[in-house]
Amino acid sequence: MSTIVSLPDQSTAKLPSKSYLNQEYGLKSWLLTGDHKRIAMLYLFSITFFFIIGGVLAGLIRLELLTPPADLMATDTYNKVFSMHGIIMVFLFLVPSVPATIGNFLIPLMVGARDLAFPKINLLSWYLYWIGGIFILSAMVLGGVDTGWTFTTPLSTHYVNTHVVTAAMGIFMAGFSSIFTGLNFIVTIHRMRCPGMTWFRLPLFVWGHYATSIIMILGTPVLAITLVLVALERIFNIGVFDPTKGGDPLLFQHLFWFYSHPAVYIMILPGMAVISEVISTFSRKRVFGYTAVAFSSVAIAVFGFLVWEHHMFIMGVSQYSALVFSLMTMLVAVPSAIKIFNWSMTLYKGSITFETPMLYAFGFIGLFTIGGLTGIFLATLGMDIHLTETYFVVAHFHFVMVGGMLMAYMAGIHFWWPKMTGRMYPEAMSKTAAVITFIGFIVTFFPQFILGYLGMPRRYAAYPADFQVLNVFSTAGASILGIGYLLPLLYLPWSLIYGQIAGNNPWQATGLEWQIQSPPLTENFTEIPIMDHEAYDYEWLANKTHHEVQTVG
Amino acid sequence: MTEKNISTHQDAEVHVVKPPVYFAIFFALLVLTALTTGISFIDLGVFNAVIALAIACLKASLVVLFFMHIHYSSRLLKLTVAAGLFTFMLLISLTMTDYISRAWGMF
Amino acid sequence: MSHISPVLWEFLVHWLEHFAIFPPEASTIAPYADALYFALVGMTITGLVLVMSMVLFFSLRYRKERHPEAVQIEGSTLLEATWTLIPLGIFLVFFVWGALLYFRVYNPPPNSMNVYVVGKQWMWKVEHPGGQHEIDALHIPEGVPIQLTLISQDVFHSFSIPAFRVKREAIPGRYTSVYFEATKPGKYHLFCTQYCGTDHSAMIGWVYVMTPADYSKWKAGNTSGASLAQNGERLFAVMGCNACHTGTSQARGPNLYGLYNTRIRMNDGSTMIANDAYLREKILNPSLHVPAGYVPIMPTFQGQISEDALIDLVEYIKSLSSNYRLQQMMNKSDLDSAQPAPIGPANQGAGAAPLQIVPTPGVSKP
Amino acid sequence: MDSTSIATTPHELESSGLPHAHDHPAFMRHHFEDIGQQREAASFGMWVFLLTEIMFFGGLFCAYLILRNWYHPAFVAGSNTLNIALGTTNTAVLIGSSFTMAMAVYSAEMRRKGQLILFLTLTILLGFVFIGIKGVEWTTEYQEQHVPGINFSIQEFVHPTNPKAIPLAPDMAEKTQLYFFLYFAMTGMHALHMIIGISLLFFMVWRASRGAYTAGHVIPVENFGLYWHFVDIVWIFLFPLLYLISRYR
Ligand code: HEA
Ligand code: HEA
Ligand code: HEC
Ligand code: CUA
Ligand SMILES: [Cu+2]
Repeated sequence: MSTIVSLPDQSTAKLPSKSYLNQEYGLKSWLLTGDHKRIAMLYLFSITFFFIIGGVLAGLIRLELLTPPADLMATDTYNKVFSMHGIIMVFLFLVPSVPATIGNFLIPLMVGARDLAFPKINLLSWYLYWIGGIFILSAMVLGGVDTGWTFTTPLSTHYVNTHVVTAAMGIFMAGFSSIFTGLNFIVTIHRMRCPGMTWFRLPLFVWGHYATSIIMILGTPVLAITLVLVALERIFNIGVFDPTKGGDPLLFQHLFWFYSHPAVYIMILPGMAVISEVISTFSRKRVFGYTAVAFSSVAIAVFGFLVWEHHMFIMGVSQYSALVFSLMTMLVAVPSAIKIFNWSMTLYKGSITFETPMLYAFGFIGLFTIGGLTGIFLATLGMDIHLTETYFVVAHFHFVMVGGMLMAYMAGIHFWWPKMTGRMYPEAMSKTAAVITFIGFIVTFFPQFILGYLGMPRRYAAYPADFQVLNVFSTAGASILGIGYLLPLLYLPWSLIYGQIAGNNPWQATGLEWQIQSPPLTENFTEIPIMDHEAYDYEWLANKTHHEVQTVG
Repeated sequence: MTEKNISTHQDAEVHVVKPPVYFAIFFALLVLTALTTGISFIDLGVFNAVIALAIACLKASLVVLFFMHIHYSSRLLKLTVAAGLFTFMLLISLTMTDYISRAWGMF
Repeated sequence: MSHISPVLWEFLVHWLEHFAIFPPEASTIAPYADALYFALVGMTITGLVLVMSMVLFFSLRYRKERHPEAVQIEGSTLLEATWTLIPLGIFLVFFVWGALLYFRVYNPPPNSMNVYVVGKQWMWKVEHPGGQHEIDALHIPEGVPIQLTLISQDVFHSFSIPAFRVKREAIPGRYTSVYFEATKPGKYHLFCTQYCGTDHSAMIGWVYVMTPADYSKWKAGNTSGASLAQNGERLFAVMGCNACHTGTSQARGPNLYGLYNTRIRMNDGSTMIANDAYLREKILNPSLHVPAGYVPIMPTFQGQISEDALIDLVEYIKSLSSNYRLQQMMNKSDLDSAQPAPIGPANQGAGAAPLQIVPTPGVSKP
Repeated sequence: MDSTSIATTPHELESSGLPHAHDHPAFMRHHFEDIGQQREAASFGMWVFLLTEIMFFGGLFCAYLILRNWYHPAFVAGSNTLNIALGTTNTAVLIGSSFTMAMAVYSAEMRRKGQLILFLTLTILLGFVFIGIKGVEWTTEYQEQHVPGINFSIQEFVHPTNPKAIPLAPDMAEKTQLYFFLYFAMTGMHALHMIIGISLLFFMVWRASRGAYTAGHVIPVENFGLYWHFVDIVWIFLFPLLYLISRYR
């Protein structure tokens, strides 16, 4: 059972005369579209916008931390900056990053449907996203929020007088946007699969998004109601979360983390979904242990609901319940390990090429392994006492979120860029960017582990001079990282016009989405396909050359 | 799965529930409402709460099963309802592990 | 090196002087935490090396030039089981290990010396039983097990001493506690690590670990004259507690002597331990738990009393172990408590005499 | 089946944009394969939405349960000030509206336009009755100064006018505020859902009068029914939790 798949010659490729991009013209045709591909592009544009804002805020954080005293900005300003950085990056960038862009674009293509089940709701969710974004931006412009992205009560309810309610409502809206995305995905995956597309023929990308959607629809509403309670408590001066009025601040923590822990899996599962596709394509092999990888996604989603208290270990929760949650956290880490090992094994006896997405995927595997294993440090009760609320935690979550998800997102964007736009990105440039990002990342965030063990607390505008050297490293790294992200921001738009024409299946991948023209037609398939092979059937692909798909026109 | 029944939407036949069923459920719900109010006037200790919640669950199941047609629906929808209840129970019960055992071990 | 500009040079020197990659180990907890840490680091390196060597080796060995034909492999249940069970086993070891340390840090041994810490925006107020108050500093003797009892007056704060590898949140409305025993005299960082608003990053200070001799000197030199219990005694009178808690059988409120750490029966049949948390709760929300045989007529003092004062009251009630002292208080309104109290902790109030509560190093081993 | 069946080239693409030729009702969305798929997707979608609603109210229920266990006497006292007769009536009214809604779905399925409009209108009416009664209750609570954050007073609980009520100690009486906050949050959220529902019902009556649902396109009615029944279920739990439990202690 061996297969040779070679990349097609792109010099003859032509852009199709008709595609979702040129079906209709004008702003209105975009803003009122029901086409999942166009909505994906709208999202792509929007989250990039917010990523730049969040990134500039990150730059400000790092600049401030270059020197020990709070000299670049006042402590209050610094607090607002990192709060906004966290809020924007989490709710307006990372949560929708892969699902709302790549997922939105691909899920119907991958299950063989013409669109998501509810196109109008899909559009609605984009508008909700923007309403949320505008709320959050106005909170920022009107004077900021300084509660951190975690809105710890009673600080957020009774002790600050910044725009907490505005920001909370923004997150509420963004939350509903993500609920609707998840709803659409679940229904589409259950109900819209083309004939022959059984569950175990689905690409792992779809499994990953299915698991993500479960968390989105079951977790997000709890965050929504919690934020409503915070807002009410502020407005009416009540005390469900305030001990002096009889409430319990830990109740807020419970409700908040009931969402926000599973939410970190919203922020990684779609990334893992991307990695499965990329690794398999560039080693020309089916994913090793398909079922294990598929079920581990669902396991992460389900177990992810059982571990939230690990964010509260030292906050005075019951020690016995801390035991339970620490144990559960150890369990939830196992499916991630399963995935990592399966991807590594996928390379075994493959025929590997090192395209840009693959480089990002390697970055993902390495960095996520570090990030994930440092999560185990934090899940270990006695260790968490020392590490919690220090830069170790900051390093942990940037490793999983930036080193993991953001790398995966970049991998995905590069991987499907030809499908989305019909054009290739510049190869050498993008490889350089991938390497710069990787180096920048390590220099930025690795020192933070050491800082954390030294005890440097997070959310500090000013810090003792002992910590400066490592902070300088970190800031220097962030500058490199900034360049790494700036490059794609420049060459991807450039490639829209000057990029090489990609052809239908530039990677010779097996996915259904690669068998149609790039960019696809508005209705995706002229005829609903019938699936007769598994997701990663390279033999089928190798024998299929005589059916090479033609583009329109 | 064979090629024939691969399509996931073969079971689209709609079961039309007849008015007598609705009437019966409506009546049962009214009776249960009266019952639960009535019982709340009798002092049963902890059982007041237990019975009130049990009746509420019964009423809710009647509504879900018949008014909302889950009784006649596909396994998928039944599972969906179960998933919702399950997650809700997780929220309650795991939060409770903290609240119940906070005072433990203070000996 | 002369071509390096002097400014830059100065910076470099400065940095190198302030450079550290590992915090000092200054408590009995620290070696345990560090051992766990290195074990975890070991696990991470092993895991990372394992994964990365697989990735590297395969991508070199099976790169397209060397291996043009991919071999399709379905998977392997045996391998899946291996990499499910081995990481699981490793993680479980850390779970148990970590849990042991956690319980050790958060369950202070009974013989430890208690220091109260009140967090407020944005400072730490430390209260020693002998009445010494400090702000943003903590003086402790070396070699003595110490329990911090923390509470916050407003929002969450977190009391962190990296050199001891311990930290605990001070939360509003409830006491929390943490235990450690310092091993090396010196001056260590003290941070507030839970984000608490504007000046969070200024809520820092120093922990001074002193030899027992130095510590006694410090204590004597810093006492405010009245121990916490003595302050509490005064408050007990000022707030009118003694109007009801007279300690006599006709009193409207229960007798509080010897109450501390006993098990009391409530009027709903349950029982509770009268610990610090219970005493504090009684003063703020008296009707939440009512002892059997009483009606909840005790007024609430919520909002009328600061956390510091609550600590004084709690200390005072803790120190009551016989009728004797109350009688004395009833009779004399001046706070001359030079009379030796009969037993145990009650004699903390003994004026300027050195406190008895500090166990000698030999006795203090847990 | 061979791989040619993955037909991807648009061979006979009409400019009309409708990708497939076979007959289907006008209300069918073009991205569905057939009407059965559309119907299934729609009702499944609605159920998934209701899942999120469960968790939305779930957070409130969780807060309620915990605080109720902490401050049991206060919650009992607060609960005892509610008007049980009005509460029971409201429960009956809401159940009634659920029944009329179920009948509306039935009428739509039977394609009886008049009957459908009748039942939808009845549902609206009962919805209004519910909101009305709720409004009366809220007004009473306002008059009794039980609205937290606006005019709350613990007087009633410390010195109850009702001779049978057990007076609470002031500190416990303070905690009734939490009860009422949750009471207003929960009933308010519920009423908000009702109001949204009623607005949709008006729209549906208008559509129904134009014959929209009686030509086989029952999905909107059915889905709305699910929503309405769900709101009913929330009340079925709110009623005992807020009004009934521990009347007698
Ligand atoms: C994408 C986001 C993401 C992901 C995926 C994770 C994944 C994990 N996280 Fe993380 N976490 C965050 C984002 C994320 N986290 C954020 C944002 C915070 C801070 C929030 C805040 O306070 O602001 C946080 C905080 C946080 C804490 C609280 C810290 C504190 O405040 O005290 C804890 C504690 O348990 C934790 C644990 C874990 C664990 C165990 C995992 C596991 O899922 C990881 C599993 C992965 C692996 C284990 C790696 C793969 C394994 C192998 C390759 C096997 C290796 C081989 C051998 C061992 C032989 N995280
Ligand atoms: C998706 C999530 C995400 C992402 C992508 C990032 C990205 C980055 N983050 Fe952040 N971060 C969080 C989520 C994220 N972060 C969260 C949740 C917190 C906690 C907040 C809280 O405590 O409440 C946090 C907190 C946080 C802190 C701790 C603040 C504190 O506790 O005091 C720091 C400090 O170094 C930091 C740094 C960075 C850096 C350098 C990047 C870089 O990766 C960013 C690189 C990107 C760019 C720079 C933008 C693209 C480039 C350009 C547009 C070019 C032009 C710009 C410049 C040259 C500046 N982040
Ligand atoms: C109006 C009389 C009154 C005053 C004033 C009063 N108490 Fe009490 N106290 C009581 C009564 C009655 C009880 C038992 C019933 C209850 O718990 O409400 C009680 C119970 C207690 C208990 C619990 C005793 C046990 O056996 O469990 C403590 C501790 C206590 N009071 C401390 C104080 C302190 C400290 C003050 C002053 C700040 C104070 N009381 C003021 C009447 C009073
Ligand atoms: Cu106090 Cu941070
Ligand atoms: Cu977590």
